[in-house]
Amino acid sequence: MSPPLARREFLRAAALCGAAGAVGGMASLSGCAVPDGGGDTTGMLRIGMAGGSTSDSLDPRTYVDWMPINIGYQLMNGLVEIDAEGRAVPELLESWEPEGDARVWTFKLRQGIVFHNGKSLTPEDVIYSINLHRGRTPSAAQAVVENIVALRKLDATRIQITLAGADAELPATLSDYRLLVVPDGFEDWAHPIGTGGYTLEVFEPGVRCITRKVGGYWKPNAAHVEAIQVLSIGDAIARTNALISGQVDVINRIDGRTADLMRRNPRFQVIRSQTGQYAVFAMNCEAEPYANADIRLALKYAIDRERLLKTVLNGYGTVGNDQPIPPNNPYFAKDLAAHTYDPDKARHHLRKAGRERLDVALDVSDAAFFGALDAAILYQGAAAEAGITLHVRRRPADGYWSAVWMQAPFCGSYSDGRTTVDGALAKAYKSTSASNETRWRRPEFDRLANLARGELDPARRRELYGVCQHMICDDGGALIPLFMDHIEAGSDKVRGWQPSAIYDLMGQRIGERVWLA
Amino acid sequence: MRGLIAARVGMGFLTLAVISALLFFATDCLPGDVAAALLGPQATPEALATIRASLRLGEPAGLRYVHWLAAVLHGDFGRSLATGRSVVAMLRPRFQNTLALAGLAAIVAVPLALGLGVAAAMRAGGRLDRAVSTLCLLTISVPEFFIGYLLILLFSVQLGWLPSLAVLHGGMSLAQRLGAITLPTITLVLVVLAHMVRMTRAAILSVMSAPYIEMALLKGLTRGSLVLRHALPNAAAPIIAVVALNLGYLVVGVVVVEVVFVYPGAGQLMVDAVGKRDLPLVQACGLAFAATYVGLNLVADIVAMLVNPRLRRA
Amino acid sequence: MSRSAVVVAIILTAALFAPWLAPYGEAQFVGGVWDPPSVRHLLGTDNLGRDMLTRLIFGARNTVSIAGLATTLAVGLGVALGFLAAALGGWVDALVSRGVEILLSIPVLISALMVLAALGNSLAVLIATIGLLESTRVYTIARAIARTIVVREFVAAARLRGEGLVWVLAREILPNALPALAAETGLRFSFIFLFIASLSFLGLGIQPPAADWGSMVRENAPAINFGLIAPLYPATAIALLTIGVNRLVDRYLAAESRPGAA
Amino acid sequence: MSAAGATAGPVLRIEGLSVHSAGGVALVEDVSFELARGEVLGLIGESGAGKSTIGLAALGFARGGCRITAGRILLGGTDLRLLDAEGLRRVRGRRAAYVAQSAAAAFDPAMRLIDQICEGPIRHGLMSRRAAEERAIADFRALDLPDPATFGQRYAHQVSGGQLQRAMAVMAMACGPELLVLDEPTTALDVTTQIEVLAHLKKLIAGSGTAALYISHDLAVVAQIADRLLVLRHGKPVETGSTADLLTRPQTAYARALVAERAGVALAATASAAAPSAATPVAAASPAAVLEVRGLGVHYGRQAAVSDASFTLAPGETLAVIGESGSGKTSLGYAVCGLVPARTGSVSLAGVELAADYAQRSREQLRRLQLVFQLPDVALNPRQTIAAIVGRPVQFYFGMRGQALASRTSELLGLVGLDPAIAGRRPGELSGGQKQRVCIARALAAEPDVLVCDEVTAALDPLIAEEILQLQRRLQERLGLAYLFITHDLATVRRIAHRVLVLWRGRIVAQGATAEILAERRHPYVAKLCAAEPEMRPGWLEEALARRAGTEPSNEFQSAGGN
Repeated sequence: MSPPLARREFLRAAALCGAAGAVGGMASLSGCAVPDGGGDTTGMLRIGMAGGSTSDSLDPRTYVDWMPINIGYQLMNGLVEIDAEGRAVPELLESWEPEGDARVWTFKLRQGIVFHNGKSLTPEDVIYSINLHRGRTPSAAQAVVENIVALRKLDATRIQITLAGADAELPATLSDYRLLVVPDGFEDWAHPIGTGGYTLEVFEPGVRCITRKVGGYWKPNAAHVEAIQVLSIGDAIARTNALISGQVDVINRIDGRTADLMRRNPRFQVIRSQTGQYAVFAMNCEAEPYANADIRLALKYAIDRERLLKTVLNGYGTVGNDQPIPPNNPYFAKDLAAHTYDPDKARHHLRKAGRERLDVALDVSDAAFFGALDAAILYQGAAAEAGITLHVRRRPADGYWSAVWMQAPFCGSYSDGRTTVDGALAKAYKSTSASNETRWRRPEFDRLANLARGELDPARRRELYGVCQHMICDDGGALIPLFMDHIEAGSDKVRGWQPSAIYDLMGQRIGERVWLA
Repeated sequence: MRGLIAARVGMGFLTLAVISALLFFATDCLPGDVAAALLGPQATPEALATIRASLRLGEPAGLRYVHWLAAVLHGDFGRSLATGRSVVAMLRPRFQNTLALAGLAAIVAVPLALGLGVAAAMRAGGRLDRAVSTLCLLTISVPEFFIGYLLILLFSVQLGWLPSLAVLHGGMSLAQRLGAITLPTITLVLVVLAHMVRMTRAAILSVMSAPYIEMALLKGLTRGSLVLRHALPNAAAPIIAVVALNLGYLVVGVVVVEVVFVYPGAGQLMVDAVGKRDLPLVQACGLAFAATYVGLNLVADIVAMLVNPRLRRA
Repeated sequence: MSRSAVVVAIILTAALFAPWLAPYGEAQFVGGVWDPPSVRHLLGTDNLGRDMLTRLIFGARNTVSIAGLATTLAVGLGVALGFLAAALGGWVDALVSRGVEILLSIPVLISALMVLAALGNSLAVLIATIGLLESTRVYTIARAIARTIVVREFVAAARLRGEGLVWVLAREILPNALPALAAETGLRFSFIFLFIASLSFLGLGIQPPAADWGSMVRENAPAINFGLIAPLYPATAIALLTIGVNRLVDRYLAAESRPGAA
Repeated sequence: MSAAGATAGPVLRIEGLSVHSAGGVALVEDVSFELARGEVLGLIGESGAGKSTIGLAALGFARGGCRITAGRILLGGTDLRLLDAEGLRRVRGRRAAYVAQSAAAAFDPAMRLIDQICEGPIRHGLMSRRAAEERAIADFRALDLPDPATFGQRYAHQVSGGQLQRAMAVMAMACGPELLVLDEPTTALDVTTQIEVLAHLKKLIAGSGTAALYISHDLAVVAQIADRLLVLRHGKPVETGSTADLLTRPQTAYARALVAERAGVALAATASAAAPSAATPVAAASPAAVLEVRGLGVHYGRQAAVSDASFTLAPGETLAVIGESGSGKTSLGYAVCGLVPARTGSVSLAGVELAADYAQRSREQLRRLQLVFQLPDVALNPRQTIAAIVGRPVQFYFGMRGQALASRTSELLGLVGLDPAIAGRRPGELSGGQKQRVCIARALAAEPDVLVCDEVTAALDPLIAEEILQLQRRLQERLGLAYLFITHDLATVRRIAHRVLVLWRGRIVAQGATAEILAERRHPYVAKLCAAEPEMRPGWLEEALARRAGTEPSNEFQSAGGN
């Protein structure tokens, strides 16, 4: 589970400038005086990011948006990390062994790790930290650890996890950004104690946060900068201008057009990550006329995905094929026929469904995904060619996720990239999922997906996941036109900055990874 | 005079009570609630139930309002549903920022507007008058966020003189603070200037046709002292009304400028609070804005009375 | 015809005959994003690749009609309540004035947000919301003007005759209040443009793909950072209409205040 | 009268002065005259004769849109028409000063009197603030203003009309100007206050040796103060000469008419009490009263404006209500109409008692009792046409529409002596007299039984006032109208009233037939009123003051100073 883009702070989402993908850049690239940002900034990494809100808290159970997650990784460490190739690599859990049918796992704890308050890391701490999200808990990560039945300390260095259903990729599942390790019984979330490279100095929710480097960080080649300042900047143009005028070193969430512009100036660098984040127009398969499979296919063929990619994302993304697994994922089904824009095929499916014309409404807001409104308008134009009258209903960003999502029969939605294929499928496509936005329930699909999850043989697992993708693509209610890249930018002084396989800003661990030249 | 003021203050409290009720029930009937807003779409039904139980959201709206009112009467504005922090603690720094920005903008805008208004009235029909009125109409017709973007583009991106981020925080010196809020202040000044200038000019011109102005002219006074000593004091009432209206806007209406300049003001806090259905926070912000607005109107009425001798001993 | 009259006339004809004048369809995609002006696109294209001139012309129709309706509602409601409060005074005046003060003291974007989020974002609700919120400001001005007229002898003469309240308001007070109300209406008409633009900041505003100048400034604003002038076209359009309308009002005021017209 | 000899050349010489309005209409054509030091020249003529325009031209000023088109204005040798704006500014207030007709309007309501008075000398750099204030206080004392030391601290609305007029004179003389222009300074005041102000002005002018231009439409008033007179009509000079010559031997026909008209009034005043002048109507004995008022009391807050007033009004009869301003005349009239709800007592129309508040009265009751306001300018809606104004009551009460309404309206306009063609015009385009006739026509449109007239002729010139009074008598005889006629002008009372009711501080102090009340002077207050009426012969002012000083009436009748 991971937070969809900025959907809570509707103003920030709306303020993400409804303009199709185009966010402020810099008129003339001539050099301009760089005003000093104030305070001792020698060795301080200054991040200006979207995703902060006045009601943020550092308690991992409340993490829903980007800024608290970024700060969380500065102060604390997770159990497992995802590397640039998307593989699960050890963090506080040093190694792991599945038994027999991948239902029981044994994890070995890294040794010699000390919390900021001097207490050394023990299995009790890990167990306590995971249990924070189990049982009666307000944590949204409850669904992630739902599969865990038992959590036992084997000895001073090992713990054992027993699952309800087999999961061959349990380590990747445990890489969730909310599973951060704090001392056993810890409750004082205003001053979190972690094993991370930095300690908290100032935290004003929705405004800014400053953390200072702690000596002797166990992680090799990490925590280079002296201090990190994170500023919450909701408005995209404000973020871009802050970088150009030198008030910050790193910004996230810029649009394709600004990225092109930044690329042309040697003083700046642009980082592009393909993390499987996708936009979706979700049809409610239990509501008319979407219950009819042919209607769903007609709508899938009536959208011009190439034009959307070019106009909305300015090319910074890849065309989607109505199923959640991105092309750069090892399990991607290469034999899947693409639903390229074909008005005639759309009409053909309409006639098969016994209709000459179709009149439907698509509810959308920029709170759904970046550029959603413009995408819907482009879709409206394309659908008209196929005899489909698409009414685009612009809904207020405020309360979009409670008033429109899962309520309107056909509405815009979004999903962030998952660490595992099962995570992606479980989120919105398994019958049991609470957020199955298309209400597409196929027992056969559930069986295959769970079988694949438990399958240790990679070849067999790829074959099973392939069938799942075919089922969603041909029969599902999710029209996924685009996989959207994460684009971020910063000054050339920032070094060691790599694209990430998951989320943005190097999986939100940019704080401990980069250094300033 | 005192009786009148007491009555107005009494009315003010009544207004505040009605506003708090209006805000409460309006926010309450918006779709979704704080639990849904906090947990987002991935929330499992159990997690939602836990939060709702812990925040007593199950109770009917009327009961919750009464609890809130009772607490307020004891001076406790309650805690934010989203963060559990004291609402007053969250609001105070941001409201101070809003008042600071509004105050600075007012100090610049009001005298400038009165000056331009008087100057335009003095040389009515002249070149200056036409120039001032065109400037006013121009600033009226450009949305404030666009003025903000243009200022940022010119002063911080192109010239690099001023920061585009108005993020105020403890560590800043006064100079840095002023530097940070210069651009938002200029934006606000341009937004409110036009209305005040036009109304000041109209008020003075309507007084200029009065017989005592002709008498002053026949006493051989310069046009300057004619306007300043005789016309302006008598045109005070409508001018004070329009100044109060615009000061009210500076405090209550600047959400958009806060977003463009990333200024940690109370406007954005309230918009966030409404977004999250965080009722105690919405109430606190609403009351803070309303109290300021009602206070401003009261001061404006009193000043208007003081300026008009006929009403002074009413 | 004065300059401003010509400008307003052009905009009104564009609004009336939009479908015939516009070179392309209102929502038709014709080119790339922010293409420079060319023979086929006199003013280039907008943020989605639609013809800017077409959007301006259709924008004229939507902006003038929505702002016109909202202004009419705002001025109608504001003047009616303002006159009633001035003429009746007493508890009516106190009640309405307090109600208006309440609406005025809630940030206007918040009130708009609440109403639109609760009642939905349809055109009718949008116009009603803007009209209601702006009528509070018209109320304060209309009431102040009416209070100076209500005390005049000719109003007493009419009332002494036994005239009804409606006659007194419509035939005795309104004609004398028109000049000052005209000045206020001119300004209100322009403020409402901007209100629609700032609404789009919250993801509200009119339903796509309809164009309105305020939202067009909003959508094309980022272009200025690329040295492109896309947002200046709608911004200039708003400026021209605002200056035109208010200059015409000034001319009407000058004519009204000449002797003989009292 | 100061010596008329010219010492160092004339203070003011105006040659061939012409002034045109914005519309090109000639307000003043080819006027010439001279004014020596210390000499007072009276400018006489009806409104519209261009008197004020000439007065203002003497300061090189022309009102709203008018332009001085020809002639030379020599003030002590300098031609004002050659001066630029700055040159004119230095002259105004310093070498030539102006006293306006309505002091209440001419004073800035938001500034203390002392500041406005000292503003002239200070701004012209003649005196320091302290010196200017001392001089002003000295002038206050000279003009008998109450507690001179602190009088200047007051604001205009805290001072009576007469006191303000005197303060205005002080303001004008503050810079010791060579020329003083007085534009009808006493017209807006009632009779008793008028004498005091006239006396003070005369003393002020004589004492300072300033030349003065005294503008008025009242011959009797001008006679008391002017050395020479210049009669004007429609902007052209008619006749000029010494005051004594002109009053006794007027040459031109127009001058003779002016003198005769004013004399007629004066004659009636001096006629022996016994013989009722032919002009005074005799109350026709008539049966039932159309209007009956019992124990009427009106209060503003705690202050009683009218207390325990009782009287009756018969059909076709005119009852005059006289008294100084502030005596409650208007409050009485408004209370009868219900415009001001009476606290006590009753008002009944043809035997039926009326509600205190007009809003509770039936449409028929409202129709039969009509009110005509004092100032025609404010009583007519500037935005409506005459046809709409006069026609509305006909449509409202009698439901007439279309052609019938139009012809009835024309008939009414004719009835009041107006050309029906003006039906399409607006009040702003009519003269004061015409507007008052429209007000009366509007009242008649309701075909009332009783007409309450609140000082309807006070704001009009004598000749026009005369026409209105004659009109009202004709209407009374033809339509049997009853009038409740409120006025402070005894001449009017003599010409039109059958019976008189004298009001003093809200109480009826005398009531009866006109001739009886005015002749017998039984009541000291009535005597004082009669004595205060100026007679058209030089020197009357001095006798009146002596008389008043000699028989100083007990302080209860001391003029309250109308406000």
